[in-house]
Amino acid sequence: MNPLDAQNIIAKRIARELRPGMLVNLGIGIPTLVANYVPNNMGVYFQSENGLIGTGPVPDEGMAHPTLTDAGGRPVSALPGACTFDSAMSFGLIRGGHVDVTVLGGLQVDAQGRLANWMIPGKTVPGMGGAMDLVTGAKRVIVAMQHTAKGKPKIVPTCTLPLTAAKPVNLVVTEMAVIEFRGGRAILLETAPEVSVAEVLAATPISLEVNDHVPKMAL
Amino acid sequence: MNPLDAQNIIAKRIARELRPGMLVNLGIGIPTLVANYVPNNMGVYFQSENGLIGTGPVPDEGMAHPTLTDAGGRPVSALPGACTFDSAMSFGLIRGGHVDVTVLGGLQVDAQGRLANWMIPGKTVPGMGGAMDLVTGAKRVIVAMQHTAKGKPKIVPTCTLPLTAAKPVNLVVTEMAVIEFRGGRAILLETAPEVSVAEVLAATPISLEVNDHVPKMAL
Amino acid sequence: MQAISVEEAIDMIPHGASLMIGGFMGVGTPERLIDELVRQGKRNLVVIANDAATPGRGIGKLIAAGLVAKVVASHIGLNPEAQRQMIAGKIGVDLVPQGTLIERIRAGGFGLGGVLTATGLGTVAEEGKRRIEVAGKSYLVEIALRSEFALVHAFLADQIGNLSYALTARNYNPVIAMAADTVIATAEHIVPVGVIAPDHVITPAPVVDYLVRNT
Amino acid sequence: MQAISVEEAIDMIPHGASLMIGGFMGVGTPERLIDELVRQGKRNLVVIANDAATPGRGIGKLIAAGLVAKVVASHIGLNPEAQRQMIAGKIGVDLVPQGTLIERIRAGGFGLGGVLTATGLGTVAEEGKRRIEVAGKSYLVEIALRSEFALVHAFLADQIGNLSYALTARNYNPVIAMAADTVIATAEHIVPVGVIAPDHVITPAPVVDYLVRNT
Repeated sequence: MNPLDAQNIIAKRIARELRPGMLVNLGIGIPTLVANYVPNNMGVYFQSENGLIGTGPVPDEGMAHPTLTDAGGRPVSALPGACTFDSAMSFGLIRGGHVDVTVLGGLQVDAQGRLANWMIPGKTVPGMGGAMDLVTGAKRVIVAMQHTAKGKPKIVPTCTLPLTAAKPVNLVVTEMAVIEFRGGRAILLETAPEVSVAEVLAATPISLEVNDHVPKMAL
Repeated sequence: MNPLDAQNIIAKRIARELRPGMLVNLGIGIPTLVANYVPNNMGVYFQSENGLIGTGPVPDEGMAHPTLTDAGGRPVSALPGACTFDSAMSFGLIRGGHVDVTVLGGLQVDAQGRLANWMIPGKTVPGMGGAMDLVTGAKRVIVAMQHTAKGKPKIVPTCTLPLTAAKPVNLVVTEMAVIEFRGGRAILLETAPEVSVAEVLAATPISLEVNDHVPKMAL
Repeated sequence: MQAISVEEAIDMIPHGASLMIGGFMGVGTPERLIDELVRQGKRNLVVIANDAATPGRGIGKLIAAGLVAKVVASHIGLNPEAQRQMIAGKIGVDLVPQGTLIERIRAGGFGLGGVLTATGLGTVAEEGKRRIEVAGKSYLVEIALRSEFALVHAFLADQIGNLSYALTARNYNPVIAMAADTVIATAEHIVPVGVIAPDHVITPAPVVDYLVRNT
Repeated sequence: MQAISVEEAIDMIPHGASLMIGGFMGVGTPERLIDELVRQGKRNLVVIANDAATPGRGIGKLIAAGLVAKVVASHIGLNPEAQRQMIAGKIGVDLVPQGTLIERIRAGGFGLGGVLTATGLGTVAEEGKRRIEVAGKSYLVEIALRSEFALVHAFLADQIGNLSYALTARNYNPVIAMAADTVIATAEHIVPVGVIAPDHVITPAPVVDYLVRNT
């Protein structure tokens, strides 16, 4: 499957986890795509950790203001009902459990559901930014990542990369499967339409619980 | 001396400690009177701990709004350049050392300058309110109190009432004297115009340092 | 956010519930919610608030009606009825320094386990608390405080629940709105979405669970 | 508050000073102060900020000019020059989770010794830190952070130094304005006293030491 298709399957499936009234924080990369599959009128609030709830589309040429940007510093607009706040409040929302769902990219997830997504030692040291806060504080953490990288599994018995948090994530969505982590167990909830349970098991070198019937992802 | 005269001497003397640009918090009782001796155009900021800097006079009849009050819930107005904030910010200003001077009433002050001003056991339990925060956090703490109560000294070797803070206050101003506490020492800085050093010493049963020349309070 | 009537709002609150209530000497307190608590006779309440207000005002009404089992506050000195009930053993009172109280509530709402403060060191406020040294200075470990419900009063609410407050009626309101499982808000004025500028929203809509309809 | 020129403002800052600088990826950073730091060549600076911005923008200019000895930030990933200098050992980097960084700064400004947070537990961010149990849960003790100077950029300043911020350019600015010995502010617009409504002032005038004149 080409990577773009994979990313859109992941984003589309994660969008189905969101409900009206939820406060949602999307990380960079695949998570950003999730917003494309959430109708504007659905009543989901997106938080940008630089201090905004209610990010609107990129403004028309000549209509941007330098004081309204996304977390990467790129111009955005604000939807009606948007609000802005300082960084202490922004992370209060994240750490205080007010963010209902965060969707984050992943480098590795271990058998207990623990995420590594901020550092490849000896390669890049970008810093953890808000990732540790999001995984620790958000009510529900969903990892959006491709199932494998260069043919190697990203769901692994033990992370070789530094952890983002000791607290496990709730859900991992890849282009092959939806896997839930609950009470130390890893449960295969769904497979992608064209993917068999056997294929998922072969690409997932951890102990994965499989029910008698594993439904296909609804996309 | 009648109590009103005493209170006004204390307030007037304390007003001389204030400088333009200072952020000042006045407690209830005698401290409130200090504002009467500070010219409006002097540039002193008064903080009210319910969330206001820039308290103005009591509004004319029919001009008050129920959302603008002093810390006792009484209507006030706001001066040009006033600002309002929540209680976390209000106490951030107090505890973070942004309040340059606080003036508080006192029940007792001990030989080290430690204040008791919030509770008479078995009598009233009003609660400490913001007093513990003010004594602990403000840059400079001035106690405004009468020298004696019913003939008994209020500056005592050891407080019999519960302390407001372990941290000593900086200055005690009474209708008889100005006493500074510094590095565990108590120093008689000034006496009131009609009061002799001997009279102060007689009414102050702690070890008080007295310089060769003790000036009179300038009022 | 769900819009509900004041009766429905209070009907959700069980006897014995813990309530954070906005206001400072009654200024900024949601009086309609208080009145309805009294009307419905919700008993054994644990009230966390700055103060006990005065008789006949705000939390003072709950105390006068005998509905409060415990108050966590920084002072109750201007409410003689609260003092009488405390001395009679009818009401428990936890006195907390005001700055410590608001920081403990904020910690509860901001996901912190607590804060380190010098306020209260060497006083009765230190009793039962841990001391910790940081950079050679002593601090008390003051732990986070949360409640089941927050009763918040705003000046403006928009129709999706963004809140802004007026002047000194702000006080505890935006802080408690972060620190309760269920947040119920009333507002002087409910206005269309967009009327409150993004920079002037103090409590973001997603943290408000219920907005009480105006009548 | 004292009104001064940008040259006078930066002239106060010694080589080796610790600076908290507002901004998030350069948005809301006081660029005039940054440019003047570069012009006056203030060296060995310790910069505490959310991030290292990008080359040519905000803190990125200080790094490119080789003026920074150490950065305390939550990420430097979008500034390759910062990463190069770090790998070459020319610049020290303390990486702090973003929520922890802003709470540590807030604690410094609000008189707290620190806060208890679960962020970083069981990760490299725990190294060298104390763990404490509260109500059966583990937390890290994260200690307060202060600096000698805060460089703040506001949208509006009034003539006595009350500040308000615009949209996402607010970010760290009001928090660092509380946490430094000396606070230097610039503003897009300096307006008469009273133009900023009391409810819209975010940083009260008395905490601002210097307001830089506009030209």
